[in-house]
Amino acid sequence: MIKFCWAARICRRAAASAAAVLLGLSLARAGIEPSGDRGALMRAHRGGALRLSSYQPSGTIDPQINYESDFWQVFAVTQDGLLTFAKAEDQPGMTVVPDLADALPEITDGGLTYRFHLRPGLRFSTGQKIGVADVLASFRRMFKISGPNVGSWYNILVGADACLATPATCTLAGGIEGDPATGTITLHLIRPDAEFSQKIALPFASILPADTPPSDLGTTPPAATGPYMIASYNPVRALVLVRNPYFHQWSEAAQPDGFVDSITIRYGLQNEAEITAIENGSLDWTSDPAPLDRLAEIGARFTSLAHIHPLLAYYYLMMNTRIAPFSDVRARRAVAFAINRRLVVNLYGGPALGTPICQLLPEGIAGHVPYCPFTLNPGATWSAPDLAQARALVKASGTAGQKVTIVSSDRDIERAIAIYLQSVLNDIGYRASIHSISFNIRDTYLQNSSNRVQIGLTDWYQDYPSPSDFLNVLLSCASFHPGSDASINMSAFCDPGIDARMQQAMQTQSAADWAGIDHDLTDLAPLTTLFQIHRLDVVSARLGHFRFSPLVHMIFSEVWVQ
Amino acid sequence: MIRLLAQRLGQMAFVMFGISVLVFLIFFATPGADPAARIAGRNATPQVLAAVRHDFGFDRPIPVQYALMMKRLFITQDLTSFVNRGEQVIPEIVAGTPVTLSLVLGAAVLWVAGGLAIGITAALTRGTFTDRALMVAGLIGVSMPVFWVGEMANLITQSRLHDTWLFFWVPPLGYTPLTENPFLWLKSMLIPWLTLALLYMGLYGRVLRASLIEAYQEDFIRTARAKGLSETRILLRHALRTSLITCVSLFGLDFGVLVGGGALLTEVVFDLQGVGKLTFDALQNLDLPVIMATVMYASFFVVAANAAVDVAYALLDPRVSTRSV
Amino acid sequence: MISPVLEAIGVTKTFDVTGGVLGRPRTLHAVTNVSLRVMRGETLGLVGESGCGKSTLGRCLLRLHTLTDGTIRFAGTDISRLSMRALRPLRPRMQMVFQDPYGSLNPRRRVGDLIAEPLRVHRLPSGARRAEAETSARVHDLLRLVGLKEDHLARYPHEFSGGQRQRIGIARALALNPDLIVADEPVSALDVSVQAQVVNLLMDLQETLGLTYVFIAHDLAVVRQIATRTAVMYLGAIIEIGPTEQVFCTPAHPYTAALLAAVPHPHGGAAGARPMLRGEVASPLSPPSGCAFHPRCPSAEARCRVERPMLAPDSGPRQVACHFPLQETG
Amino acid sequence: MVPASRAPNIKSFLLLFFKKEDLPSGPWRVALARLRQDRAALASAATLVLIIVACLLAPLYARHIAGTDPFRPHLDETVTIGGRTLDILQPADNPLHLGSAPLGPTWHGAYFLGADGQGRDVAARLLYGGRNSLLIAGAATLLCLALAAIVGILAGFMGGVIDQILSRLLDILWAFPVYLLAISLSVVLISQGLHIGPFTIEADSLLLPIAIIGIVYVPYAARPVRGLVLGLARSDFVLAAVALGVPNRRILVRDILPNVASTLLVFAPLIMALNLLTESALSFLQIGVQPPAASWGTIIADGQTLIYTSPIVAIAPGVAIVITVLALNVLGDGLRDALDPRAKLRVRS
Repeated sequence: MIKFCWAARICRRAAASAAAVLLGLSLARAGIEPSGDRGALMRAHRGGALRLSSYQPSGTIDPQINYESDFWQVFAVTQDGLLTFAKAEDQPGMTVVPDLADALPEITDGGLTYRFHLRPGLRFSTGQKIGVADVLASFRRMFKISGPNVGSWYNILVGADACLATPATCTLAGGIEGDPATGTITLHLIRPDAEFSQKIALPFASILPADTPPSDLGTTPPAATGPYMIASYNPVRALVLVRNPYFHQWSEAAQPDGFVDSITIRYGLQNEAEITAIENGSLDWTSDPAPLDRLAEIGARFTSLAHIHPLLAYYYLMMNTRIAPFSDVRARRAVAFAINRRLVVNLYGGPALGTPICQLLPEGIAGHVPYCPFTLNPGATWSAPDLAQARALVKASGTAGQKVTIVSSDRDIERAIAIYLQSVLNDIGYRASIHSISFNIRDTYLQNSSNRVQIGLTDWYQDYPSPSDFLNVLLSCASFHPGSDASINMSAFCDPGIDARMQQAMQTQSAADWAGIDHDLTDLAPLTTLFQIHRLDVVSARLGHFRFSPLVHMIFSEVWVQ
Repeated sequence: MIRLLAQRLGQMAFVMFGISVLVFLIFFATPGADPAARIAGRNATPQVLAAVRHDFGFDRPIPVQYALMMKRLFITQDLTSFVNRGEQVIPEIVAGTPVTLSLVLGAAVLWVAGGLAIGITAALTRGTFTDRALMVAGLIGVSMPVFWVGEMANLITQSRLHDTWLFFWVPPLGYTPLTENPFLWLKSMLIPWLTLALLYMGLYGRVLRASLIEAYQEDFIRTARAKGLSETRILLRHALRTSLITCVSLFGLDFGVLVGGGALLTEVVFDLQGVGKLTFDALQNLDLPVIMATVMYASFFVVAANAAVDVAYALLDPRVSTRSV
Repeated sequence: MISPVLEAIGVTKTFDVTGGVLGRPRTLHAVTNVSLRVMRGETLGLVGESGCGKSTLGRCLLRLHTLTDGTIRFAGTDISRLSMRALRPLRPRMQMVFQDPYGSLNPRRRVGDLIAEPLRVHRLPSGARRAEAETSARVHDLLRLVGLKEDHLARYPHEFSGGQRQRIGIARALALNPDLIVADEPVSALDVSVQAQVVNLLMDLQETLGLTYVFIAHDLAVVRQIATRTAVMYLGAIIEIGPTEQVFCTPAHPYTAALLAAVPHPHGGAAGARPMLRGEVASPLSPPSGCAFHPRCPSAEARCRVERPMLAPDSGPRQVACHFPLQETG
Repeated sequence: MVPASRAPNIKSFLLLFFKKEDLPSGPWRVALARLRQDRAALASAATLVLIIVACLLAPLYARHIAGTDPFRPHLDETVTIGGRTLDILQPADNPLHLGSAPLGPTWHGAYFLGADGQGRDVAARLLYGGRNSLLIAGAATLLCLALAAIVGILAGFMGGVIDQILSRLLDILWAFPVYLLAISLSVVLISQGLHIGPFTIEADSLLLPIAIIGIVYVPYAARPVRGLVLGLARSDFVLAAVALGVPNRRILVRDILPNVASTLLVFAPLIMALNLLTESALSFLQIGVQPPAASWGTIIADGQTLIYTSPIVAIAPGVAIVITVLALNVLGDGLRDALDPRAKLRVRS
């Protein structure tokens, strides 16, 4: 129970709402909990094939490019970096542990130099030895292929600017050096970055063989280092993982050996069919959310197949701070006050699948201090909407009667929330309409300031579990790029004072500082959060040893089918 | 004949060129669809975005981009998706074809058989209740949205009556290759076949009935009757033969369209990963290369079927060649 | 010398034919180098087998076709290169009566509208808007003129017999007081008894209104009855032209002779005396060299295969295009 | 003129659209007389009128019978049926507190067919949805026929270069499978609206589906019209008009158009039936009518997410579509038999 609840409040909520079941699940699990002897479990449960399903694939399987949580879940068992997040549940699952490096880095020069030592004797799934040259090449490759976040996360490496200017000839001279003889690798930063270890623990910094071509691998499987390797990938058929013949477990925390022999993720089946298949045992798990009309059935008849975990993620409404009416803070606050988050959670699938929130740091992230000013009785948590207050604010802002277009995706749930939102906005004095767009362009559309989106519904999942990944990424001046489809600061919010405080907090990593920034940003309401998302995993009856990491989600190498 | 083929090929090339330009223009200017932004990831910096844009050639003039895409589609044949990077478009279509073919062929057998039965029965019982009932039933088939029929079929066979003796055999949605498990293939395709065939069965029945009745009024039938031939013989040997020409040409066109991805809605509803489904997913993703390729593929079948029907007509029906002088 | 109402010089009309699914594009020679004059008050009969180009020639004369070559003068004006729009002011003076009284009347318009159409279009009789009453009066006049009743006006063409329809067509053609009427097989679609009525009507109208006719027909008897002069066409060309009685009694061209021979003679007997035609009419897509008639001509010689005989221009009222005419002409 | 005693209903119906003196007679009269003999067609027309009237009365139904606003979510409201108070969205009573179930059919005034996932009255939405479906299908039919008439007449009558260009354009559209074209256009236009010079059509405007659906079937109607006009342009009566010196424009209006009109009229219900199906398909794929507005297709889509709990939400609009399309098809057959038995419209889905 303690292990399961890394966030105390969720634990309380669970106890209040669905205590019996969660308790039951935990107890059930306690019965099969390893007694610490993983070897014995391995002998008992090793083998079999895991049959998974996704409606759609998540793009390229180049680990240095792919930015989708579905594939990060795959890379978690196939790829390794120098560091990684522990394959563990709850809070331990958010800690960085040494992976291909044999220890956490030695940080010197006031945070400018990171020294690693490569674990000896490891091999890629191709049989090649993993050497210092591969590490150096992998960091360079990240720039050569214009990886997604090289400009925002990895540009603090010395020499990164040259790499960003001319990716093809990237050497990262001065930024990374290694000694093949001793197996040491040294990284030099241009300024300290307290989150750097977390950033290189992500799949972008996976170590690939030095001879991996400096272009998107696309559907060509990368050489693996983990217990599994991608045997084949066909985006309209399936992704197949098989055991990596060169794998041997070097760290149970970083990369435990897997129980099943192979993992197949099949594509194309719709949610309804996936759930049916899981219920009757012909599938083991799906990455897709269960359809709304099946939730009751799962809750009633398939309780033992369901696993619910809060995510470091929430749904939120971006409000453009540069376009009327939400250029007026009172108008933004009015929206935040007016929304009945409980109803929104119900639309999402019921109280078990979301916790209403108003603030910008979700529970589970350092610096999260429960805070909700936009509720009937402002305080720590949200209780009920305050429509009177909302109407008064709209009136005061002088924006009443204005036309507001809500942009939402065409996903059923998001459309449903948008329709509810429309009625709320109409209630508090606006004339609202809905513009629903394809889910696949939701974020790029919302981001581009030339689309002049006033208010839009979207969600945010953590990259790595740091407050800056919410506050700084979503609302810093640097995240706003006018006229670009890539401009994650959708609200076009820029407050130099807060920006400076965030810069400082990123150095100090002081939870209290972050809490203060969260408090102030929440008050300014450039976006208003609706609820923290809980993930429902439905698994087949034969799937055992379900382990859920807050970052990776279900850990493929931990579950067994026999 | 060679002239005809050359002319037809020219026409096909022109039409496909026109369609490709149309598709390119339709999808090029969609906001939020900047492939570079989607490729670069959710918090890419402008610098990275520019690099990606340059990498993919998105910074070239539009006609050049069009030409490049066409070159990669037809000449080097290595066109890749914008969304699933590295996903080669042509192999995807090749992989989807057997699924679509399975669906369309099976449905075609059913609808042709059904259409023949309906048309002949109705023509023979012309004016009776049977005739009228068949025609109304056929018309109802034509009047149903295929996706809705699919939904209803799923509701019944997958959920409501799945656990009864009637539909216990229906496997979960999805496609099983014939080569992998022929029996499962048959079981999983049966409901989709029926759904798709329902739409066409009535149509063909009606068309066949009309042309049979027309044929019965022609002189040669009267002559045959006068000669004392049996009704069955008249039907099979004379009336049906002429009437089938209309149906054959219809069939050619329908088949072409369906193989080209026209069965999109059926594939979507039944989770069949065929060309139609591929097209639909690409459209949802605004994945221009895949859309371009599938649309080209679809229009190729339409145009080719059209040409085939014309040629068949010219060969079957000697009147055509002299008609337009 | 009186000036002709209509004069055609070297009129040629070809069509490009795309030959269906399997054919090659080819040229159809419908009318080849035709010259003729139509004098005021006369009736020029134009005869020939079907497909010989007489209808095309008729339409060319009224410039309903664009000419491939040649010149047409109407009342002294060269109309051969005028645009359809520029021709419009001249249209009232030259009219056409069509062969098919079923096809030439729009089935969706009332008879009254059909007859009034030219009046309305050309703003006649007075050219003003208030003319509706005058139009109505004129329509009634025309109706009487062609022998129809007033209560026919509100009816649709399909409610009439063929003869009545042809009368409607004639009334429409007469509406604008034309100088010239080209009648393209006006009676061939009608019953024999009705034919006579319509021919008589046309002749009466000519007398009372002083009309000039080009009367196209394949029925020689009708032409003989109405025409003052007759031109005979074969494969797009006029091969003989002259006063009707001369052409009919003493044909100079072997083809004319054969044509006449094919007609059952009212008095019987004479038919067998003249040679019958051999073979088929050649295709206008590939006309024979030299004299177009030579493959079928009983008196053809080597010269006929090479050299094309021409009508002798200005050689008198009687002309023939033949190297070996049966009669001396000119 | 049609004697009033013989065809009172049709005539008075037609008088809604025509001035008395324009009331079709002559060839039209024959057709009307034939149509009057066709009981199936008349029954279809009556069914259609009934459906249209019912849909037009949607606001009255919603206000006075259902007593609900079908465009607003009713997420935590209750409704009293037969003395019992029911939650419109019934909270999940399962141990995991997962999901919620909308009220099923009550077979009473309020929530006759139950509620959808947002607690809205399905029956009321069905009527409102019918308005949109019929409006889109009808307006798209007019647009399609108008465009087909313009293109077909221009191509057939002008000939030459204009015909070449138009015919090739039609070829291209024709080879573009209908649903593919419609979905392509919708996906793009729904995401951005349509901006042509100073005119902007919002993405949630009904004009978008109307325009899209109106365009995709143009080739199917324009080709036969072109053929017809080509024949008419070579007909003797047009030649006669030319000989009379009638200007082209007048020939088009007086001679060609009335003859094309009957064919267009025959096509109208058939095209409308196709449009209705296309509209429902687009809306089903969520790229047709935009929320919170409804059409029969969007209600099916809504119902799809409830198919396990409230299948009626998906069944009811489907049945409405089938009945309407069937009626249109039967009426179209009747009109063809009455007006223009040779008119052929062949569309591939």
